[in-house]
Amino acid sequence: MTKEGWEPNIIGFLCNWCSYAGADLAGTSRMEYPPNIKIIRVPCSGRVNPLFVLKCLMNGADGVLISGCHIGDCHYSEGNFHARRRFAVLKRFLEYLGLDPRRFQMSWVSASEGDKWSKLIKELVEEIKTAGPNEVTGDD
Amino acid sequence: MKYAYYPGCSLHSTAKEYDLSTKEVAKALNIELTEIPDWVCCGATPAHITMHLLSLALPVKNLIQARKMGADEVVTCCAACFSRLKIANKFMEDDPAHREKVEKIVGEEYEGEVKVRHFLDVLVNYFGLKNLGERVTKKLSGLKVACYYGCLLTRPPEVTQLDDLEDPHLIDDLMRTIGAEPVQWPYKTECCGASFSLTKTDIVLKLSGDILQMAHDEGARAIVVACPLCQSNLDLRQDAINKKYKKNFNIPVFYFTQLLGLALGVEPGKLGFKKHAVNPVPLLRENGILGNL
Amino acid sequence: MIEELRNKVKELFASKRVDVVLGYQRAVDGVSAKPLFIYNQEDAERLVWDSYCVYNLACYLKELAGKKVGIIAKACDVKSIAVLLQENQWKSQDLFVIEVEEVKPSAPADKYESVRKLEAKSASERLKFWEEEFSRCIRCYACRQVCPMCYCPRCVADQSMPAWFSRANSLKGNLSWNVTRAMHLAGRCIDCGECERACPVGIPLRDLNKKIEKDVKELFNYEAGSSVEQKPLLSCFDKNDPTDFIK
Amino acid sequence: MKIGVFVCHCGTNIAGTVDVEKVAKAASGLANVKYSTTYKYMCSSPGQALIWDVIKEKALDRVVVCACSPGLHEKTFRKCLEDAGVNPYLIEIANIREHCSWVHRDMEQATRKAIAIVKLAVAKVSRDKPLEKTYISIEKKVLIIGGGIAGIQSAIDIAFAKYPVVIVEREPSIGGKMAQFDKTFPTLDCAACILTPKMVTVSQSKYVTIHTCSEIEEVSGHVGNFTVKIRKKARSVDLKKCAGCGACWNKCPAKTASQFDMKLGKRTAIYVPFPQAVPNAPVIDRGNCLYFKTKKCGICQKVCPFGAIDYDMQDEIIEEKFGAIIVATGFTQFDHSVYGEYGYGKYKDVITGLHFERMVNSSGPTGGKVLRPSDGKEAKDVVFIQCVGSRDEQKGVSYCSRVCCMYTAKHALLLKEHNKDAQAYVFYIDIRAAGKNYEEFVKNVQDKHGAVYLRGRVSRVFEKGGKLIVRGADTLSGAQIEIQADLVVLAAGLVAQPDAAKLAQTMHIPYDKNNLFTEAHPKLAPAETITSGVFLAGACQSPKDIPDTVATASAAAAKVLGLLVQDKLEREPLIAKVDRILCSGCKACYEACPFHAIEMKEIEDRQLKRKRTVAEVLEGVCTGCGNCTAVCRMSAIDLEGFSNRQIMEQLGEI
Repeated sequence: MTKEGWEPNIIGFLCNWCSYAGADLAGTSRMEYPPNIKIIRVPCSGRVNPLFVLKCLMNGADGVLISGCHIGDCHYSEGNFHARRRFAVLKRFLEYLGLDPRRFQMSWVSASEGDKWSKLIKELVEEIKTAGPNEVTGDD
Repeated sequence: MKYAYYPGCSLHSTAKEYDLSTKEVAKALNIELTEIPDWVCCGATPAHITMHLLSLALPVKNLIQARKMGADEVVTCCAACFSRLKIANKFMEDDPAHREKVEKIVGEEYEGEVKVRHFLDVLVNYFGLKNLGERVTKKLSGLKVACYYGCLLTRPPEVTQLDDLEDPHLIDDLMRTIGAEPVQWPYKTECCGASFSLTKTDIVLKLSGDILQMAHDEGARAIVVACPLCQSNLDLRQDAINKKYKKNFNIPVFYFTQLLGLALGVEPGKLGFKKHAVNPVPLLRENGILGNL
Repeated sequence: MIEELRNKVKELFASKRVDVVLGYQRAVDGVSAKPLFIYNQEDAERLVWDSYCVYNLACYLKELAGKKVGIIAKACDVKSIAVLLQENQWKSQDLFVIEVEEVKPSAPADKYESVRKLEAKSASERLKFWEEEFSRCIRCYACRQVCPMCYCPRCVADQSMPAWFSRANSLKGNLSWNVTRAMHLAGRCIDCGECERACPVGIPLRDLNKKIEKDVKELFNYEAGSSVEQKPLLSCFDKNDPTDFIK
Repeated sequence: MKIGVFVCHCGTNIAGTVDVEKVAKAASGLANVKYSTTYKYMCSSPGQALIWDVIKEKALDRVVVCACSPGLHEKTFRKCLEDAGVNPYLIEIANIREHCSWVHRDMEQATRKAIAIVKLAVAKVSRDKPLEKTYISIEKKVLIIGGGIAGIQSAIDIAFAKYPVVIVEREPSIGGKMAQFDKTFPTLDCAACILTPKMVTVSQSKYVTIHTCSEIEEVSGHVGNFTVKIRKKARSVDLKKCAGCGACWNKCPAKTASQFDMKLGKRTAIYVPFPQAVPNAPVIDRGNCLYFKTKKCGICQKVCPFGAIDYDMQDEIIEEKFGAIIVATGFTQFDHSVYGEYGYGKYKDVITGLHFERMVNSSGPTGGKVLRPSDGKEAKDVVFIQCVGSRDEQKGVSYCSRVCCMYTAKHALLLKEHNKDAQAYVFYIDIRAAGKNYEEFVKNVQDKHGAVYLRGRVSRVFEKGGKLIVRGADTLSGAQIEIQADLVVLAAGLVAQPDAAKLAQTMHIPYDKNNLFTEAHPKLAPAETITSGVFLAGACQSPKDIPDTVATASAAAAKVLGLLVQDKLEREPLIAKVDRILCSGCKACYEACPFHAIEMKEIEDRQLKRKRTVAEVLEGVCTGCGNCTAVCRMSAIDLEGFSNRQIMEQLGEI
């Protein structure tokens, strides 16, 4: 399955207040992790439209991560509750269509969890590596 | 009214009179109690302090037996049996992990579907005090009693769901219905020392002694209980308490079913008064409840 | 029964409470039924009601905004109307719902049987299954046109700034469209089945909708169209919503 | 479109791991990028000057800065653009330090990733739109809900800055719980002595209006422009006419228990709750007034020299506009009647802390004597039980009420002061005396005033022989203890007002499982709520003692003044916006907005020739979270700065 020299391409939607800051902290603390994730900064995990996730998967992303504040910590108080419900539905649905569950994941990472962020990405990259490249057949 | 009846070990031995009087009362009220065939010990305290799973599996075994006889409700009289059966049911209902383990042990599926009732509950809440009052043939007027509930009847409240946690009143209500006078006293749910009776008797002498003292101080002539261990500690140990603390208590300790039996006109000889350490007959005579036997 | 229905409709016109009433009439084949737009008392004579009246008449409400409408509604129409009221598409004073009892074939023992069967397959089998199904999609959007809930002024499928997904009749485009459609119906689809009936290539669209219907029932105890007062599924939350899928 | 890409070395922080020249070169090949360069420290003055120069020279209209996290210098570079005459919102930061050079070691990999990050930023900036800050007007008047010490303090601070304040208080007098207290810990000032002057200050301030016997009926609008309906309940006494002479209440024949004195004393049906009440005018308690009960009395009306009694007075609803609101509704005492072990509230001689406050107060119902309510005898042995309702997940609340340890210590001391022969026993779980001079105070009560502190819970209180037997555990000695007490004082915890949740819903502010109002941030915004323009003061947010209450009240006032001094309220333009043509009016966004920042508005659709409803964003209220955009199926609502086009453009580059 794995192509020669293939490296996972992962897109992360990170809320500005917790997860993005957590990823910043991983940087400030020089916590190394693999370079396979590209980050899209959003104000809140609640900003993420399910169609964004779909677009990523159709555009060849091997994995998509949505990361927000822990429950109760949302800067906007409720955004992550909405995101949780929304993506619980999407996740199950995509898996029903045959998507490998590893390809679409969600996490709560706080601004003080640089270590969690770096660990999370290491694991995520490993998981996607085992899952192999996302081969959506057909062209656009 | 039909129920499966779980007497438990005490009612077949030390608390025989509880068993006798319960059956007599049930008979008098046309409540059909059918003893669960081949029942085993509920595990009581020894099981749950040694092995949690065993303390669930034993009651469940009995409840499954009850289910097999087609019963959906089990009646028990012993406070410890009541507590253990209820706790087991709660685990089986709410905790799938425990349920799975217990089902493996007993080899059958069970989800807490057989309900457990204390005989008190059946009498007060199902048979009804009004109904009961109508069948009283002999009022126990003038008999001042302290109704004593002990630890297990109401605790833990989320499991037992029987009576007011801190100020239970089911036995008081019953006593009032049959004409006795329950005294207001604060020791309804104090501990009697329970199974320290054998291992550290001194503790029981102190705790049960305090209970007797309080009952006495508040003017009670007798104590009414719903637990075999409470009865045994208060009754059987009364002599030792008197000796140790230089007291002169002479307080009979009845099961509520015994007094109820008297009020319903059951022949006194069938209620097991002879099993008491503190002879209750003089008090009953004094109050005109018993004639000269 | 039918006379009673006709009289009810006539009464609506007589009291000038409606501009139009939606019902059913006999189709040209003389057996099946097709929708009927009733504009006056005489039209009411053409009304029929029997087990052939299957269409969800709530679909036609989209075109009748601004009018006062009477509608003959069986169970699924009633639910559709509940969603439309919940979503502010109609005001209850503009709708006169005449509820009728359905002459229903016995309901299947398990509504979600087909969904469960698919769920039981492996991920790759499911992917293969849906890829085959979606490869037939011709992007005619009949599923959208017929759906009572697809009332967006301009569907995202037709937008270009941004273009949410490919409009080409490619597998990616088809997959995207069908995922989008199903997600946009989450907590809203009342499973009237019109989309599947309308699909000219026979994609089992209801199995998409029902999957989400089943999930939201399991996850959030939510049922579309069960009350006008409930908040839209994805516009509300419960603090105890499942969280186990989140790292 | 002319995009400039500026790659920062950040010394070796970036350049040490990322080949910045290669990044700049790669960037120059991207669509619409007209210029790219690198510099050692882009955020330095010369770095900014470089950007300025290039913007001018190459007529750039958009900029990407590849540097550190946007949290650090996004504002710096926005300013730089603005100075160079470019709209400050036409910039994107590519975070190639925290998210790249600092977390990767391999230069080739890191460079490749940095280029990918720049691509995303260029894609996004190409869809950036020039945005203008928005401004909203401010009604320069403040509403304070609750006239306890918190509300009073906020009012004083705001009035001092000469802004008008309206206090809405539901009781007949302001003063709140503090007016009921005797002395205050740890200094033992008399509560009335320090509260009364403040009550007088607000009552005499020309900037403060006080509505007593009043409650909030409805709140609409948003920061700067709230519209509030206030229900003024019929007092039956005309405040304009009444002089507070006392003729009425001295003659009133109807007596009833005084709530102010915790029912330990009596008051008349027409009454002022306490002598220092503000306003100093009585109110008729219609439930107990003979005139209202039987229509046969009317004495107060007859004796009033000012004709101030008005039996026909009706409730009145007034509507006012406010720029900001301070919620200072305080707390209530935990109801201990759930504790069977303390007698379910049935023993007369088991009282609460607030009862004790009234008792030791020299103007209180017992004239300052500690008497048993059952028989009026002086209490000698008094047992205090702490944590009643507090720290009890089974019967009470899980939190610590924070003030009970201190007020109990104070009570123990006051007991001794009032009766030298008295003995205080205190059952406690832990002593929490964190505060200036608090620990010292408790120590003093133990050492100098002989209060006996027993660490343990009380298992039972019962009456025997005219005494209360208190049985508890002394966990330090491991012994069971029985005390024969004359009086038991329960340190009942502080809980939310019974109607707190309802008020929170009216105000659109969140509240927790205990119905305490939730601050915007537990550390960094303790006086704010997430509803902009609504602030919290005092114990309605969490139990607080008087110093903390006053501090939060002043904090809320400072926040409010910060708002009111603005001519117009500046709002970041990164907020939601509705495209009416695409909007179906389905209310998905309206329901999903955590801030109630969306209104449904009826518009005339000229094309359809009919009215229809669409969503509209309240610019002053929207915080830019974007939740609305994700629930909008027709993408009619979008978020400026993180728009669908911007993000989709980025996703096109992955």
